[in-house]
Amino acid sequence: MPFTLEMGRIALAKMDQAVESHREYLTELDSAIGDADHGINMSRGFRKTMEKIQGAEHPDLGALFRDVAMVMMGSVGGASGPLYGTFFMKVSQKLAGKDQVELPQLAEALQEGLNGIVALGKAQVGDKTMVDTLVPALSTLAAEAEGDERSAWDKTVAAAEQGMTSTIPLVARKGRASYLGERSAGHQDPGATSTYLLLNCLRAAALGES
Amino acid sequence: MPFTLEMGRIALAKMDQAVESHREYLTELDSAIGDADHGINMSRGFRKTMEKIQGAEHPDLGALFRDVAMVMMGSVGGASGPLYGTFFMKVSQKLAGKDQVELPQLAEALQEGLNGIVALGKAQVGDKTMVDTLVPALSTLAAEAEGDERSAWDKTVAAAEQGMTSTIPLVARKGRASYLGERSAGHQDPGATSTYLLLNCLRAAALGES
Amino acid sequence: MKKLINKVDDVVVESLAGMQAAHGDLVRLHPSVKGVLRADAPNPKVAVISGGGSGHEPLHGGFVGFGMLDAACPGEVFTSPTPDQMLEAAKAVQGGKGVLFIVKNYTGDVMNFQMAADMLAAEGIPVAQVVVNDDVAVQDSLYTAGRRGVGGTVLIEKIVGALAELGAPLEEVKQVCEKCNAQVRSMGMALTSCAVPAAGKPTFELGEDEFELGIGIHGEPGRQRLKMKTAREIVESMAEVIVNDLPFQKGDEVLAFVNGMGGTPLMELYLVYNDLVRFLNGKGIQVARNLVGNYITSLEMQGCSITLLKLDSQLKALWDYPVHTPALRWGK
Amino acid sequence: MKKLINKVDDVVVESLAGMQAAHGDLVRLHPSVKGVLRADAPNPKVAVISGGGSGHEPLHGGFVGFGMLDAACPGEVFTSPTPDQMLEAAKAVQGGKGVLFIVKNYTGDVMNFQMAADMLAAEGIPVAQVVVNDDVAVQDSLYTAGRRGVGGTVLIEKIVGALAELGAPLEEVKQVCEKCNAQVRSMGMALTSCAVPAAGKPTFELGEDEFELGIGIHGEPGRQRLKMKTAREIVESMAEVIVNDLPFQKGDEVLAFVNGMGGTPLMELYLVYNDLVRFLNGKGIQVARNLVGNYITSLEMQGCSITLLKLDSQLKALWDYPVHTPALRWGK
Ligand SMILES: Nc1ncnc2c1ncn2[C@@H]1O[C@H](COP(=O)(O)OP(=O)(O)O)[C@@H](O)[C@H]1O
Ligand SMILES: Nc1ncnc2c1ncn2[C@@H]1O[C@H](COP(=O)(O)OP(=O)(O)O)[C@@H](O)[C@H]1O
Ligand SMILES: [Mg+2]
Ligand SMILES: [Mg+2]
Ligand SMILES: [Mg+2]
Ligand SMILES: [Mg+2]
Repeated sequence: MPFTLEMGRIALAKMDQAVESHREYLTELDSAIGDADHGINMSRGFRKTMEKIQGAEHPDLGALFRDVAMVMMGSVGGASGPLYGTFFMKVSQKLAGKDQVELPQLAEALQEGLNGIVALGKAQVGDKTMVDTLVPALSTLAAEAEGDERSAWDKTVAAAEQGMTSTIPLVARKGRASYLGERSAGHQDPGATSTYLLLNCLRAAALGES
Repeated sequence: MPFTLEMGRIALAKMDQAVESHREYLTELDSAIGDADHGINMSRGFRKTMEKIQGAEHPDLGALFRDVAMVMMGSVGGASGPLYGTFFMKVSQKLAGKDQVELPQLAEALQEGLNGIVALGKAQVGDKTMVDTLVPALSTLAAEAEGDERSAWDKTVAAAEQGMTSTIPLVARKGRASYLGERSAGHQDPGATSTYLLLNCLRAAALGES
Repeated sequence: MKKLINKVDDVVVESLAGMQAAHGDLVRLHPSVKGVLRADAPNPKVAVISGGGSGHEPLHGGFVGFGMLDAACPGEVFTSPTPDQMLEAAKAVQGGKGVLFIVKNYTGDVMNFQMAADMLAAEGIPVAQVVVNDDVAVQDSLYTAGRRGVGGTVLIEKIVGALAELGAPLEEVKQVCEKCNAQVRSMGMALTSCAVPAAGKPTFELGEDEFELGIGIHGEPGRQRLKMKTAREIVESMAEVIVNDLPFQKGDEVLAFVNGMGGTPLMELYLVYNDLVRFLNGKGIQVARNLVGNYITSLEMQGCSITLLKLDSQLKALWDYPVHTPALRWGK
Repeated sequence: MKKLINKVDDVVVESLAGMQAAHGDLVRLHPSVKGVLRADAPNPKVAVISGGGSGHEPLHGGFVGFGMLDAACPGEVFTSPTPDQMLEAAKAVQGGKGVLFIVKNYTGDVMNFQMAADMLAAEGIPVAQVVVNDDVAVQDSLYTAGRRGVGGTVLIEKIVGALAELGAPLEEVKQVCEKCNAQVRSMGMALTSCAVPAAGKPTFELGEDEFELGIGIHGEPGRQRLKMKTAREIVESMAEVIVNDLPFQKGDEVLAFVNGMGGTPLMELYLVYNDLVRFLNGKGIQVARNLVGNYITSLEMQGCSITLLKLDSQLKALWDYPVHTPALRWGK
């Protein structure tokens, strides 16, 4: 089943809901090792995203995600704004002109997004950031993309979850949590968590849930 | 039994102790309807008083109470500083040159002190101030001064206590508590309470307790 | 209650020492009593002196300097100073043209300043006093202590200080001081209590959804405890009482002063000012001058007060006159 | 958590509106993005621009005006602004001599300013950036985000603003900015947490007998949680780390800056300054200039930070140069 423009819109709506219902949780995580705003930032970003795309006509997935990228960059701020903004921008460039894509292509586009995050933020796996979720998740997706779709997505989300929880014992080396040094260990990274939530929504939309 | 210079010194030492052990209580009362410093003010005043009079030689009661008055005026501040300062100053003027006095004379001197407080603060009975303690106490003392000494002092202190508790239902018309209007009712006045404590100490010293 | 202090008894002197260390070009401490003196005093002008309990910083010590106070006499925290302080400070800074005491209307302050004035007069130094009583939260009456002196004090000290700097005689300085006091009204509110260092705990407790309306500057409880409201509603309820009291009228020009009680972020004070201007504009009252910030505080209390001063051309000119003190500075 | 606000989402804009209403002679708001612009911009000089999350008032908006910033870009509370804000603000105030971005070292700020710089450069406007990272509480390392930008930012904005006002070219302005950053060190501590309006509760909890040492300005927890100590002990432990870091040496002249985190009474800040001067004198370090007050805050947090800047004659002259902004003013 190809990933369609409609699925893209559904995925974003699901992300908006997921972020909204985890707003306090993400902020709580950010209280422990950051500045208590990640849930607020993400919620502002997705609320603005939904305002922008609802009612708007998008010819293709590229155009849809480019709008998301612009809103993220222009309304979220903080570290996550430019990072997610860049992510969606890179994804949109890969999907320019496409009103639907097969899973391998989607996986490639997402990988481009991750590359953008790494280029901008210079984080590696183990630095206790969203990269810890994205790297295992997207390498799993790439590896499984040719096989059974449901199984590919399930494994991807499982890898994302593992990546997310893998941040708990880590000492942060990037972002605000790094100022805490050893005291950042024992807390799950907020950005790694929001990334997991977003990938989970993408899975649901891609599998035709509405 | 005449009231001697030594009794005067003992009375002051007792007052210092009483104020110290009721420091928090007086401050608490002042928190409710004032600015939470009456115990602190009184304690500072008596600590400085004791520093001043300990070791010093006083020829008579007048000289002793004049020192107290000067310290009170110069170290307490607030409303109670000038009021108690004036009280002791007026008392000292009445006792100038006396190294001991009989009870009726002492009662007269204390009445002079009260007159000083009223002249300065313009409070009447019922305004919810130290005057509510002093007026009934000193009129009792004046009335009983010629009779049995112990009974006179006991009745004086009882009247002082009644005066003190009479302030509870009152709406303050003088001092900081007056800013509260109706909300000042239901709380005992801190100054009326410290005055009661001081009179109680005077009684003990006058009856020869040490 | 946690505070950045050493010994409770030394809070005031150590803080004064720090202020003197930071602003030695503007102020010096009196060698024997607690007093903040203008560094270049005495000057051949009326000496303007104020004072009161500590814990309201920058009031009064932060207002000593060119164009404002010649001396400030700080008492212990929330406790009025003693007469010897005012006496010695006055003697140190007066330049032969007399002394004006600006006294906030609290029983203790009034009595202590009165005693100092008596002593000063006895020494042959001309002295006048004005008692500031701008707090509309307190219902005035002949039979009570009357209204408290609050935010208006800051504006009065600035304006009267300018007049004295310009060389006006004592009688005129006193008269303008009284005029300002007659034209200024204030009201305060608190979200939290403060804690007097020596008391070691908050003066009162407020619920998570409550605020006190009509608060004083000493942690005295206010007239009313209310359920929490929006800034706009709170501003309106305070400003309404203030405006009706004088009353301020359509067409009046005012100085609008939003004061923080010490623990409120500047961000919120500007937000409050925004709502205040909106309210006043709605009444046709024009804000010709303003002041927003922490100028007369209650230790770490969260909350604010609003003060309105009716302006005329004289008061505007005196407000704009250069001032150079630790806490207020312009034109120099 | 109680605050003087209306709607959580409107805190920043309403506060900016209030600031503009109070200081319309000095600043104006950008018509389309959140930006505080110098009222008389553009001027034919290097445009000095800063920005960052809100909640640190008066930083940065309160420092817009003659001799300091040309524009400030406020983000949401504790959230860095977005690139379009810096881009539009820069375009509105630049006068053909290029733009300097003064950026506090936080991942979000750095990335957003970098994007704006790229966009600006693409439009042909010369742009330079300096990242301020003066916080010694953070152990520096090549592999981490590095040290945070804190109190030093205030001093740098003042000094660099003066230099730009004097007409220095972009390259020199950048160079002096880097020099200042190389010579300034800070550390902060907190007695209480702050509460982000949108979060609705304190960011962290501290016991009645604890304080956080090495706190940031965003309610980030510090490096260590310690049992409460006297001001003198706290000052010494902070100043020791600061002095050893540069290191500041016997005979050095410094600017000593005691900054309040927003909820600490001025009385305590002066007391802290007193202990700081004593400590520095003991080391033979001379305090040639000082600043004491709430200049870079964390909402209503109680606590303080200490910043030392090593001075030379150039920096002293630039510090003394007239400045006229809502929050810092002298010589004009
Ligand atoms: N250099 C980086 N690379 C990748 N992700 C990062 C980097 N720095 C921070 N992050 C992510 O951003 C998250 C914080 O986002 P947010 O709280 O919205 O921004 P801020 O830290 O500016 O308040 C962190 O939990 C982390 O996952
Ligand atoms: N005008 C007055 N006449 C007599 N007593 C007064 C007057 N005003 C205040 N008092 C007394 O002073 C007490 C308060 O003293 P204190 O707390 O030390 O001073 P302050 O009110 O200045 O803080 C009150 O409880 C009251 O008994
Ligand atoms: Mg964050
Ligand atoms: Mg009191
Ligand atoms: Mg008092
Ligand atoms: Mg943030």
